[in-house]
Amino acid sequence: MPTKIEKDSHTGTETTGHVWDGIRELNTPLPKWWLYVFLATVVWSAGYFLLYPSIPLGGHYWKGLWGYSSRGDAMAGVAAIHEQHAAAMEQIAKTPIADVEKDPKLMQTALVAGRITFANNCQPCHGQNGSGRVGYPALGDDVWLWGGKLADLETTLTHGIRSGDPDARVSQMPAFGTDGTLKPEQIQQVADYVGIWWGLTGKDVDTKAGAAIYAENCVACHGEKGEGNRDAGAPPLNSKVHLLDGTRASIVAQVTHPQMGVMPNWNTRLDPATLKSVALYVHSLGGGE
Amino acid sequence: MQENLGDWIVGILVSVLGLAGLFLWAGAQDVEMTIFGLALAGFAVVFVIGLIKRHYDEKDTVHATAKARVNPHG
Amino acid sequence: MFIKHATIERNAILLLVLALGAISVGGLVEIIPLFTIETTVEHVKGMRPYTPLEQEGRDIYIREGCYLCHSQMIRALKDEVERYGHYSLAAESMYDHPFQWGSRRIGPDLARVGGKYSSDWHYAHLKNPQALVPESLMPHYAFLADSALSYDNITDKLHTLRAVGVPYTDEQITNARLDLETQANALADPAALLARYPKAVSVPGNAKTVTELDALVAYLQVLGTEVDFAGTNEESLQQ
Amino acid sequence: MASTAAAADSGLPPVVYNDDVVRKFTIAAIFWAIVAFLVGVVLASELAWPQVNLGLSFINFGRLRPVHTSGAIFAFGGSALFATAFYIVQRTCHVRLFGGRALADFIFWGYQFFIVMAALSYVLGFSQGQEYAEPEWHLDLFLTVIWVCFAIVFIGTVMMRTEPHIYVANWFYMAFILTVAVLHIGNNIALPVNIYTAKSYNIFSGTQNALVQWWYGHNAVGFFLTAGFLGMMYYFIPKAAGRPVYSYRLSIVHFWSLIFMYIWAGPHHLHWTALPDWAQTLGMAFSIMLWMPSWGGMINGLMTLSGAWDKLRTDPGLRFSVTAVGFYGMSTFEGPVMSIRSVNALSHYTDWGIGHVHSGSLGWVAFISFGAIYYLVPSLWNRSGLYSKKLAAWHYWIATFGIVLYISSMWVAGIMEGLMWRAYDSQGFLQYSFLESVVAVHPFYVIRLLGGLCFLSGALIMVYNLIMTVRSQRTNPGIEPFSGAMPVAAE
Repeated sequence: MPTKIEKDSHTGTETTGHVWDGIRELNTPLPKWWLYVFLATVVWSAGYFLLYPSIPLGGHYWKGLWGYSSRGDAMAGVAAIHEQHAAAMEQIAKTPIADVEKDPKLMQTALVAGRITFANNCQPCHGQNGSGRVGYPALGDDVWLWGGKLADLETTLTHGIRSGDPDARVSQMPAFGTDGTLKPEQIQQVADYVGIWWGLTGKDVDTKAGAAIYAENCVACHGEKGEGNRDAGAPPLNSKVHLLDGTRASIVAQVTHPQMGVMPNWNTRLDPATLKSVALYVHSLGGGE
Repeated sequence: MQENLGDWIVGILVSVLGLAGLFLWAGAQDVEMTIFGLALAGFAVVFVIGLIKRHYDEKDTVHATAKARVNPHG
Repeated sequence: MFIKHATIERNAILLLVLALGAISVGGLVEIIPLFTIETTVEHVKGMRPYTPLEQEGRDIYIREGCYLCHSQMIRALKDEVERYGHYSLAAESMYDHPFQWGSRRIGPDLARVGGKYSSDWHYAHLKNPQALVPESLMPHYAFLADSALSYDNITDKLHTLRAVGVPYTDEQITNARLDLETQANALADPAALLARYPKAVSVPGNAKTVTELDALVAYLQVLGTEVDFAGTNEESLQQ
Repeated sequence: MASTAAAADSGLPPVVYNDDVVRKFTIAAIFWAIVAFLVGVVLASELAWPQVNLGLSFINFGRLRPVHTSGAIFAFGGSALFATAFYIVQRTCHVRLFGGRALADFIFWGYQFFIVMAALSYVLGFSQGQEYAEPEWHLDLFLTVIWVCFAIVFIGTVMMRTEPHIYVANWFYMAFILTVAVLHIGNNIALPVNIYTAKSYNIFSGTQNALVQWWYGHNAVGFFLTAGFLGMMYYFIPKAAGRPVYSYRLSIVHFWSLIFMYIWAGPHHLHWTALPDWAQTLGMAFSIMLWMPSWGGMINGLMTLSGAWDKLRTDPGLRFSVTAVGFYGMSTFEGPVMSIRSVNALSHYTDWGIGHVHSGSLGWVAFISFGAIYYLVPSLWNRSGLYSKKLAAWHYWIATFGIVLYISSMWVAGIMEGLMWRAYDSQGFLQYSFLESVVAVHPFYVIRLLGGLCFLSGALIMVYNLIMTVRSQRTNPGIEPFSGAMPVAAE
């Protein structure tokens, strides 16, 4: 247990005199710069505590001399950044959507706002640039379920489809298979008939029975030539652009027990001007009417 | 002697843990508890056997050394 | 000072006691006031405990480690408020045991994902994210659709949650199984469920069994939808 | 199985140390290092190409990430801490480990049992859902038993010491053991659904739960990954360098200021969240005040080398230790910077955090452990030196290159994400969708994977080198003597 204080030959500093498994310690004073920087951070912190909400005191806390609040700050930040387009967006909100298109300056703002809003909110279903997914219609083509005019788009975006919003677009396709209206072989026959439009059914297949079933059950909504009916929300069937994956099995499944898509009503998340902007953006993707 | 006392304390502690493992295994309502209970019991058994084995191994060594001292050629 | 320190470093117990003192101060000063300062959790309308199905879904969310890629915390920053919606309140996670604010956004924030997409979308997306979002890094969760939800101990779960402070009523606990099955069945009458848990979203599910995917979708669909922001203003939300 | 050390210059009688448990923990540390790095590489691949998980639920990112984080922190880091704590405390107290062999063995096997059970429970899908505290209640209780035993053995040994003063390394180890116990218990107070299920619910919720979690989480960094490894540094650097510790006074001041201030820093993980502003302020300010206390350790580590810098050329272990201290200094500067609220607004939730964590964990924790392991293995197995210093040098350079790739790619990715999320165009609309930021960082995820692969390869070289070291003859005249090796004594 030697407690002999020695002088280190290299640094000239004294040791503390203790040895642990051969390890000694020098009695070097604290580096000055270290101490000063440390004290500076302490002083800085004290000042920071004074200015900002900091020390808790029982049921309260010190609010700080600057009255800072991160939440207030964030909302002020939103307001400040909105300032840049507030006038334009207000104008868009007031202007009927068809007239926005005629004002190039407004239209430019609307397209910028629409693009980013679409990318952040709509793209997960409808794909990049509205390219569409199975079950989620493409928005860049000419086929529309509920109308491709600007006002139609605005309505769909605002209230959604089967969203629960009182003004939502709603249509209902009966479950012909599960409710027993059609027998499985009848569904196969009607699939043969619809398959003609989709290029699935060969010319040699007899589709007379299918045509008869179609005439009896489907015409009312989907039309004689499968042209669909927007008022009833019945998609056109005579197009190769459609919601399903394009197989015969998908027709059978849809007739048996239909999948009916839901689009949220965006009026709870987006303001009217932004909704208009998205409608204008979607309209510009290539399919707008 | 002190080593022996430590062996006893740890042996008992691990046995208690092993017993708890058995109870958890018996009552287990999900796969995690089943695995954990069983593994804990198994761990305890193996660990305690290891303790006992080492105890006798050491005894043997002591015997052998003692013998060797008595009869260095045998 | 250094002479005194020699006393400390010669006495292990003294060293430990002083160290315990040193490490206790910060924790106590920061943690205790969160319980004593009354404005910490904002007073807002609409917060309710999770429905049994949502709670089961939340347990699956935790089980699958969703929190490692998704935050549930819209920070009070202007870009986040614009991207994801109103900044998150402390009140919105007051029934969350544990909280799921996350620490990394490999995927987007989910604090207000409830109602943003249709339930059908969530089913399809969870089963195969890349089918809908080709650039996504998310794993496939199709196996949740094939796993029947095990909810034998749902009553125990609600009891436990009540013990840690979630205000489940006796009625809610008694009807836990019924509520769970109702919410997982789009054809069932949700009136009683909605009376007990306003805004609960029924998920389509399949008619035969309640799957883990049903529970997870029910949970995702409630996120961020409970608080009624109409009645709040900036001042009422100051912590 | 135990070696004695002639206390070279103390004149004390030799003591038979319990090095058996140290050897076991050293092997475990090396094994878990490889496992943790390997899982890290798998996860990095899954983020670069999500299909790598092969659709298997149990290796999905969400279930595997806790295996990586716990594997690196608790399995690798923890085993390295146990090994070095037991090695150092016996030698600096000059007394055999307190509590007997059975207790030491129980700590070793119990801890390994805990690790395996925890990893298994994660892939099976049992998790508390709190980072770095994923094990469920039953495993938490089991770990508590192990930890109490660890505390008894370590503190018992310190109390039986023959040197009147407690060495600074042991202050850090004691603070680490004590604080980790407090944190572990505090953050894991949970109520199981019932005693026969693993599922439990934490008693805290929401904001309070968030603060308790990051009080725990940040101080897992502060006490597990910093205080514990500083203890390691305070032994192996002066030992390998053969120089006295630079400043005893600095040791005192930085020890007390470090442990006092670290505890406050947790809220900087919760900036801008629903945690009240006052708590965020405290977290930020104390993180900044923590800068110099952290650097006290760096100064003491680096300055101890004055007069022995030449040893870096010849001693690969020391080179790892010293580089580790460099990374420690860098991370403990980066940390306070990231805790500034305006910086945090950019960095939080991005890969910058991942980069920061890895400059600490790969650069500091792993490197200081490698330094200790390169020292320990020849010492514990009574070999005159490493099998090959050249291989150790290869390990060093490959691993360093890997870290550079890793952290630089994560800096770029993180800052890019942060900037894209907040970018506004000239009209004041957000400029990018979230998805665009996901696409943008892909190349950096591939670079990160390469960095991880380098680090893993380096560690595999180490494993080969160490195996060959242990298999070599006790005295190998072809290899120059290891600079810091203990005097070899008969068993």
